[in-house]
Amino acid sequence: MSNSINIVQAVQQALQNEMTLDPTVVAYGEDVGAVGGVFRATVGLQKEFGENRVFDTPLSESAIVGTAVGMAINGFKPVVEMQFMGFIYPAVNQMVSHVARFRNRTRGERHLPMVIRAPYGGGIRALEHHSESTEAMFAHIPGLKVVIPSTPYDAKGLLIAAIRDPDPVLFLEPKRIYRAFRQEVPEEAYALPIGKAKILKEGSDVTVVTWGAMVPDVQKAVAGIDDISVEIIDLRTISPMDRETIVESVEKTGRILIVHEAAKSFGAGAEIIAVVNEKAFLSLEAPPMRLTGFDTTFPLPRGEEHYIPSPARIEHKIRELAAY
Amino acid sequence: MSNSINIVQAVQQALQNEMTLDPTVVAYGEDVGAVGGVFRATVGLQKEFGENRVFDTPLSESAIVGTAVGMAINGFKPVVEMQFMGFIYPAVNQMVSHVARFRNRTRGERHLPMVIRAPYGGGIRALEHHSESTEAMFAHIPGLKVVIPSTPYDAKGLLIAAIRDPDPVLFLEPKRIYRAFRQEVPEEAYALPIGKAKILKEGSDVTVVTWGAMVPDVQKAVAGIDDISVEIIDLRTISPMDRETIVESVEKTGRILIVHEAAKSFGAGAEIIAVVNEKAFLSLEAPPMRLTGFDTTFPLPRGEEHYIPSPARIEHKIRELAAY
Amino acid sequence: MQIDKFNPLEDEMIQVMDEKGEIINPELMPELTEEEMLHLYHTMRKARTIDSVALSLQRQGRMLTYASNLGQEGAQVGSGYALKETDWAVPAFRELGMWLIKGWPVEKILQYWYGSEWGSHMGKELRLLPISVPISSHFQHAAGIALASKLRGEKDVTIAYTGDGGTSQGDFHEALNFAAVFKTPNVFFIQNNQFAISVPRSKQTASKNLAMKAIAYGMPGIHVDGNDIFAVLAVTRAAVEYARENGPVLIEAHTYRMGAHTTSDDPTKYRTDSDVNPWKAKDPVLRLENYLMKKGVLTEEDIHALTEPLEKEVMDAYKSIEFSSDTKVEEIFAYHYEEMTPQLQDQLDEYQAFLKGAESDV
Amino acid sequence: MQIDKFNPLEDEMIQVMDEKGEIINPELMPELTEEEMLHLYHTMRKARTIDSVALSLQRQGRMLTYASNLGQEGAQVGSGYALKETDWAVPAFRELGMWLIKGWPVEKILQYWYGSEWGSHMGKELRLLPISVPISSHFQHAAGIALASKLRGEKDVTIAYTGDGGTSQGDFHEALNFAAVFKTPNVFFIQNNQFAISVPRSKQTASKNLAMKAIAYGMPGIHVDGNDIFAVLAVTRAAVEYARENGPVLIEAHTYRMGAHTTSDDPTKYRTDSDVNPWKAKDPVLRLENYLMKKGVLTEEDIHALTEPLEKEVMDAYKSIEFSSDTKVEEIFAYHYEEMTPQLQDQLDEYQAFLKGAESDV
Ligand SMILES: Cc1ncc(C[n+]2csc(CCOP(=O)(O)OP(=O)(O)O)c2C)c(N)n1
Ligand SMILES: Cc1ncc(C[n+]2csc(CCOP(=O)(O)OP(=O)(O)O)c2C)c(N)n1
Ligand SMILES: [Mg+2]
Ligand SMILES: [Mg+2]
Repeated sequence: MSNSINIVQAVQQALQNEMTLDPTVVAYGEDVGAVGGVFRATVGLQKEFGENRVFDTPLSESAIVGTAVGMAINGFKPVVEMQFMGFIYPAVNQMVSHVARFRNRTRGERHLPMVIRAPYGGGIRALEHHSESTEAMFAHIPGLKVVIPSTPYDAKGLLIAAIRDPDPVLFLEPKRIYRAFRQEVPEEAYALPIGKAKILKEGSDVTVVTWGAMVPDVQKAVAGIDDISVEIIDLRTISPMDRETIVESVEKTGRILIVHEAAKSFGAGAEIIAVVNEKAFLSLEAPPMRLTGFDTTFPLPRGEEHYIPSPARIEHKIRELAAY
Repeated sequence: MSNSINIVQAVQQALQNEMTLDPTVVAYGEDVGAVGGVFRATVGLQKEFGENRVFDTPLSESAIVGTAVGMAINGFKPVVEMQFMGFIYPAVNQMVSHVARFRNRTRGERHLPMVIRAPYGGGIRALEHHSESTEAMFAHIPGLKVVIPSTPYDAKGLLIAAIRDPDPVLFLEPKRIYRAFRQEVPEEAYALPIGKAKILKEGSDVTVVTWGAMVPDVQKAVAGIDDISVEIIDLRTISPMDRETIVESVEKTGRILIVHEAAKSFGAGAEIIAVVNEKAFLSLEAPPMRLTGFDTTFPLPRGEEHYIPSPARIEHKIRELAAY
Repeated sequence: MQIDKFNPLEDEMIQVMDEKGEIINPELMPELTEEEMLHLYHTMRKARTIDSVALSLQRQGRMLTYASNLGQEGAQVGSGYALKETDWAVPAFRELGMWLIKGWPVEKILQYWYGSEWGSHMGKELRLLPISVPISSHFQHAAGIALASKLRGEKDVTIAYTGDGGTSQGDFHEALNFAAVFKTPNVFFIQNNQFAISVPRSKQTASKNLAMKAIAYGMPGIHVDGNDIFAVLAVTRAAVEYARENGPVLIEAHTYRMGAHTTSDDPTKYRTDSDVNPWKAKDPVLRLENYLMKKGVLTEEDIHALTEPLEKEVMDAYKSIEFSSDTKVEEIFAYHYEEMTPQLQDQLDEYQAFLKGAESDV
Repeated sequence: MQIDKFNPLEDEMIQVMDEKGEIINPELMPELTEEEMLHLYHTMRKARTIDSVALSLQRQGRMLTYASNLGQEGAQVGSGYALKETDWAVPAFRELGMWLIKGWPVEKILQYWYGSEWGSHMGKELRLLPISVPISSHFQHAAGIALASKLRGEKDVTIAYTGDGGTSQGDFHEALNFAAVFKTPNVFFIQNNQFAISVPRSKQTASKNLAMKAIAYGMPGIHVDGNDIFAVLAVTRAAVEYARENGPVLIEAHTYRMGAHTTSDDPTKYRTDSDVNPWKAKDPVLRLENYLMKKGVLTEEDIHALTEPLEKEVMDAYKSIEFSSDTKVEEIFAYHYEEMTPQLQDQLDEYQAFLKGAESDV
C-alpha cells in the first residue's frame, strides 16, 4: 500500500513505522510530545505510543543529545529532535566528544544506535538562527554520519535506515521543502542505504551534485536547459560520501558543479572537489565549480532571497561550466 | 632588543606586551591566573597585572567565551584560554551564535575585539580529547578568523595582531611544538598581518601547504629531498585564507600537496584544493593531494605515532606527487 | 526592601497591588510621582498597541513571525523602569515593554520583526543589546558586561532576561555561577510565563519555584507577582541597588503568556480556555488602570483617548520602514569584519555581475 | 536515614566515624559484616597501591599521565559499595576505588592510563562506563541510562561522579534538571576535593556548599564527610534506595586531593604544606584502620602483610599489559562504525602500503 505524502509526513511515518516495529525506539525533544513538534514531524505519535515513548523535555539541547547517549547505552534507540539546526550548537560537545566516539573509545564494546534529527536550511523567512546549513562541520567529525534527504520517499527510507543503524546518524531535514510536494510512498517500513547517492537525471556534459532543499532548485534550473546534457546527483548522505557515484559521473562528463546552500568556504563542496581531484583528475575538462551560499551569516528575511542560489543562478553557472 | 624564546614564551610575551600597552586587554580562563595556565602561556601575568586583569574562572567554557562577548561589548579586549582545543566544544554555541555574528547582527554598531586561544593538535602522548585539530569546523563559520602560527616569531606577531583586531579571532597554538625550538624575537610588540601566508622555502616543482605543528615536519621531510624543488607555504591563517600566495605558487609549480594533522574529509585541505581548482586549474599538472590525519578519532598514545603524518610519509607523498 | 532577606524556599510571592488595583502591601509601594505612574501606564499601553498592530499586520502578510507580549507588560515595563540610563539591559526576545523604557525606537523594533538587521542598529548609547534567539545564551554576555563595569570600578548594573524555559539551559547555570563568583552587578530576571512554547512550567523543572535556583549560586533570589507592576518595580529596584553594591540577584516574575508563543504557534493544541481565563482577571494593564482610576489620575475617557494616537504612532512607525527595509546586496557582505575579506569581495562581485547580467538579459 | 529530610542549607556534614576511628554517630553506622569491612579496607589499600605504583612507573617513564586518588579512597570505595551489581556507574576520571568495587580489572585500569583504548573494553556486564574526560558531560549519559531503566520499569540506579569543578559546567545543570523532571533513579555524586586543578573550591562557586545546589532541581541534597567511609556508605546507600523509588539525589562528599591534579601538575604552585597537612589527620584509610584495629579485626601485622601482595598484584597486572598494548594499525580504523567506510578503508590501505614500502626500503 502506498500513500501520497510530503517530506514532513514521511518523517512522521518513518517514526510511526519503526516505533510500531521496534519497542526500543523512542522520540523526544522540545515540543515533540503534546503538539507533535513545531513542524509537526512527530504529530500523533505521543497519542499512539504514550508518554513513555514520545515526550517533551526541558529546554536543553545538550541534555537531549546527552541523555540519548545514555538511553542508547541502556537498550533504547532514541530519535531526538533539535528544534532547528541553529539550536544544535549547545549539543556539539556531546556530539563531538561522545556521540561520535563511544564505539571507538570502548573498542566496539558499546555503540550508540541513535538519531539526531534537525530541520536545516533557510528560505522560510524566519528569525536569526532558523536558517542554518552547517552539515560540513559535522561531516568533519569521525564517527558521525550525516544524512540529508530531498524527497518524501528518501526521507522515509533514510530515516528508517538511520534508526536501524547501530551507529549514530545526524539526520538533517530540508525544512524549506517540508511541504513543497507530495510523492507516492509505501505505507510500510522500508530502508534505503545510507552512504549512497542517487542519480536523479542522467547526462553527459555536466555533473551537478547537490542535496536537500537545493535539489528541486537544481531540477528547475536544469529543466530550462535544452542544449546541455546535465547529470544530476542527489548526494543524500554527506558523510560517508558516495565518492564512486560522483567520480563515475565526472569520468563521463568531465565537468562538475556542486550546489549547496551552506557557506562556500570549508563547505561540503570543497570535499567533493578534493575527491574528484584525487580520483578523476585526468577526466576533468574544466575546473570543478561551486555555487553556494555566501561566506556570510544567513540574512534576515528582507535579504534572504539573495542567499540561496536561485534556479536562474544555477542555470547561469551550469552554462558557464559547460562553456569552459 | 630581541630575545631567544620558544612558542609558548612568545604567546606569553605577546600578552605581556599588549597588556602593558593597552589597559583594556585582559586574560582569563581555567588555571590561567595563579599557575599561569597548564602550559604556562600566561605565567607571571597575574603577578604583573593583578587579579583584575588576569584571572581564573569557574570550569565552564561557554561562560568563558560568553562573558568575553560581554566584556568586549563593554570596553575590554578579552583574551580567553580554552585549556585544550578538545574542550572548546561547550563554547561552540557562543562562538557560532554570537562571537561570529555581533557585528553583522547590529549592522556594525557593535563588534567584538576578542581572542579565543586554544592549544591544539596531538603527538604529546595525552589522554583522549587532548589532541584535537578541528580548525576546519571553525573556519567554516562566517565571521570567525582562525589563525595558527608555527614559530615563536609568528606566534607573537600574530597574537598581537589578533588582540588588536577589532573582530574576533580563534588563535590555535601548536602545542606539540610549544617548546620544540627557540627563535630570536623582538622583545617589543609587533604585529603581523592576519590573512597572509608565508613562503618558507621557494621551489619550482611542488608546492606544499601546511601550518602549525606540521611545519617542522614538512621542513624535515623537504630537507631530505635533493632532487625535487619544493616550495613550502606556511598558511598561518586558515580563515580568511591567503588564496593569492597559494595560487601563485601553484601557477609556478603545477603541483600541490596539503599536509595537515586534522582528519582528512571535510578538512581545510579540501578548501585549498577547491580554491586551486577555481583559480589555477589550467596550471595543474597533477592532482592536488592531501596528506592528513585519518578520518578517525585521534588515537590514545599507544597508537598516536600512526596518526600524524611523519616526515617519512611526507617525503613519500611529495615524491609521489612529483612523479605524477 | 532587603533583597537578601527574602526566602525563596517559602514559595511566597511578593505583591503590592491586588487584582482590583488595591495597594495591599503599602510599605513596599515604590516611590513614584503621578506623572511617572502615567508614564508607566502609557508605556504598557504602547507595548500592547505594538503587539496588536504587529499581530494584525502579520495576519495581513505585512509582517513576519512575531512574538506576542500580551499579559507580560507589567513584568517588562516594571523591571525596565528600575534601571538608570547607564545601566545595561540584555533581552531574550519577549521584552517589548522593557525595550520601550530603554529607548529602542518603535520603528526599529518593528523593523527587527519585519526581518531587517537594521532593526538592531538601535543606538549604542542605549546600552541595550539586540534580541538573542538562542535561549539563555545571552546570560553569559550579561555577566561579562557586568564584570567589565565592575573591573572599571563603575557602578552600572546589567539586567538580563530569560523565560521559564530558559532556566533549563546550561548557559543559565554557567552565567549565574560566574556572576556570583565574581560578584558582578547583575540582575537576572526570569519572566515565568508558564510555558516554553508548548511545554508547561511543571515539565520544565521540578523545583517548586524558579527563584529558589538562586540558592545554588549563593545569590539572593526573589519571587514576585509579574502582573503587578508596582511589585515588579519595587523588587527590581531593590535588586538593582543590591546588585550595584554586592553582586547578582535572581528574580522570578510570575506571569502568563496570554497569546501564542509566536505567530507560528497554535496554543489551543496544548492549553484550554479554562487554563487561560483565570489570568484575564490578573491583567497587568487593567490592574494599573484600576489603581489610577481610583486614585483619580486617570479617567475612562483618558483610557479611550489613548487608543487612537497610540495606534497612529505605531502604524506611522511601521510605515516608515515597510517599504524601505529591503536589504541591499552589499549589506549582506559588509558587516562581517571591519574589512571585507577577499573571499567576500569575490562573492559579492560575482553575484552582482550575475544580477547585472540578468537585468541586461531582460 | 531519611535522605529527603536532610537540610543542605544548614551546611552541616554527615559523619559516622571521627578522625580517630571512633563511631560518633552509631545510629547511622551502616550494616556491615566484619568480612565486608575488611573487604572495604582491602579495596582502599588496593586503590592506594595502584596509585603509588602508577606514580612511580610514571616517574620511570613507563606510564603516561596519571591522576592520583590519594585521600579520596573513602569517598570512592564507600559510594561504590552502596551499589547493587545491576546498578550502573558513570565515572569522571578520578574514581579508582569505585572502579575496583565495580569490577574494572586492574590490568584494564592500568592499560587505560598506559594509553590504550583496550583499557575501556572492560566488560559490558560491569555496567560501568569508561572514563569521561570532558568535565561533567557524562552526567547527561547517567540521566539517560537511568531514564532507560525507569522506562523499562527496572529498578536499577545509576550513580554518576564529578568533581567540585564539575559543578560549574552547563551539563551538570542540565542533567540534574532533566533527571529531576523525569524522576530518574540517579545518584549524582560530587567528590569535592577542594580543587579543580589549581582553582580552589571558593573560586569555583559562591554557594556555601555544593549539596545545596540540589534545591535548584527540587531534589534532595546531602553533604557528607568524604573521608569517612562509613558515612559515605550510609549516605550513598540511603540515596540509592531513595533514588530507586523516588528520583534523583545529589551528594557532596567533602574530601581532599592529597596529590597533584595529575602527573603533569605541580601543586606547590597554588597551595602550601600548611594547606595540605591538616588533611593528613583525616586520611580515610588510616581512619578505617584505626576503627578496625580497635575492633580487633585488624592488626599492625595484617596491615603490613598486605603491602607486598598488593604491590605484586598491581605490578603483575601492569606487566601483563606493558609490552602488549601497542595499538595495531587496523584498530585505529576498525571501531568507528559497525562497517568501515570506504574512506577509512582507503586510508588504511594507503597507510599500510606506505608501511610495507618503508619496511622493504630498509
Ligand atoms: C537554544 C534554543 N533552543 C530552542 C529554541 C527554540 N525556542 C524559541 S523560544 C522557545 C521557548 C522559550 O521558552 P521560555 O524561555 O519560557 O520563553 P518564552 O517563549 O515563554 O518567553 C524555544 C524552545 C531556541 N530559540 N534556542
Ligand atoms: C570541558 C573540560 N574543560 C577542561 C578540562 C580540563 N580539566 C581536566 S580535569 C580539570 C579540573 C577538574 O576539577 P574537578 O571537577 O574538581 O575534578 P578533580 O580533578 O578535582 O577530581 C580540568 C579543568 C576538561 N577535562 N574538560
Ligand atoms: Mg516561558
Ligand atoms: Mg576537584
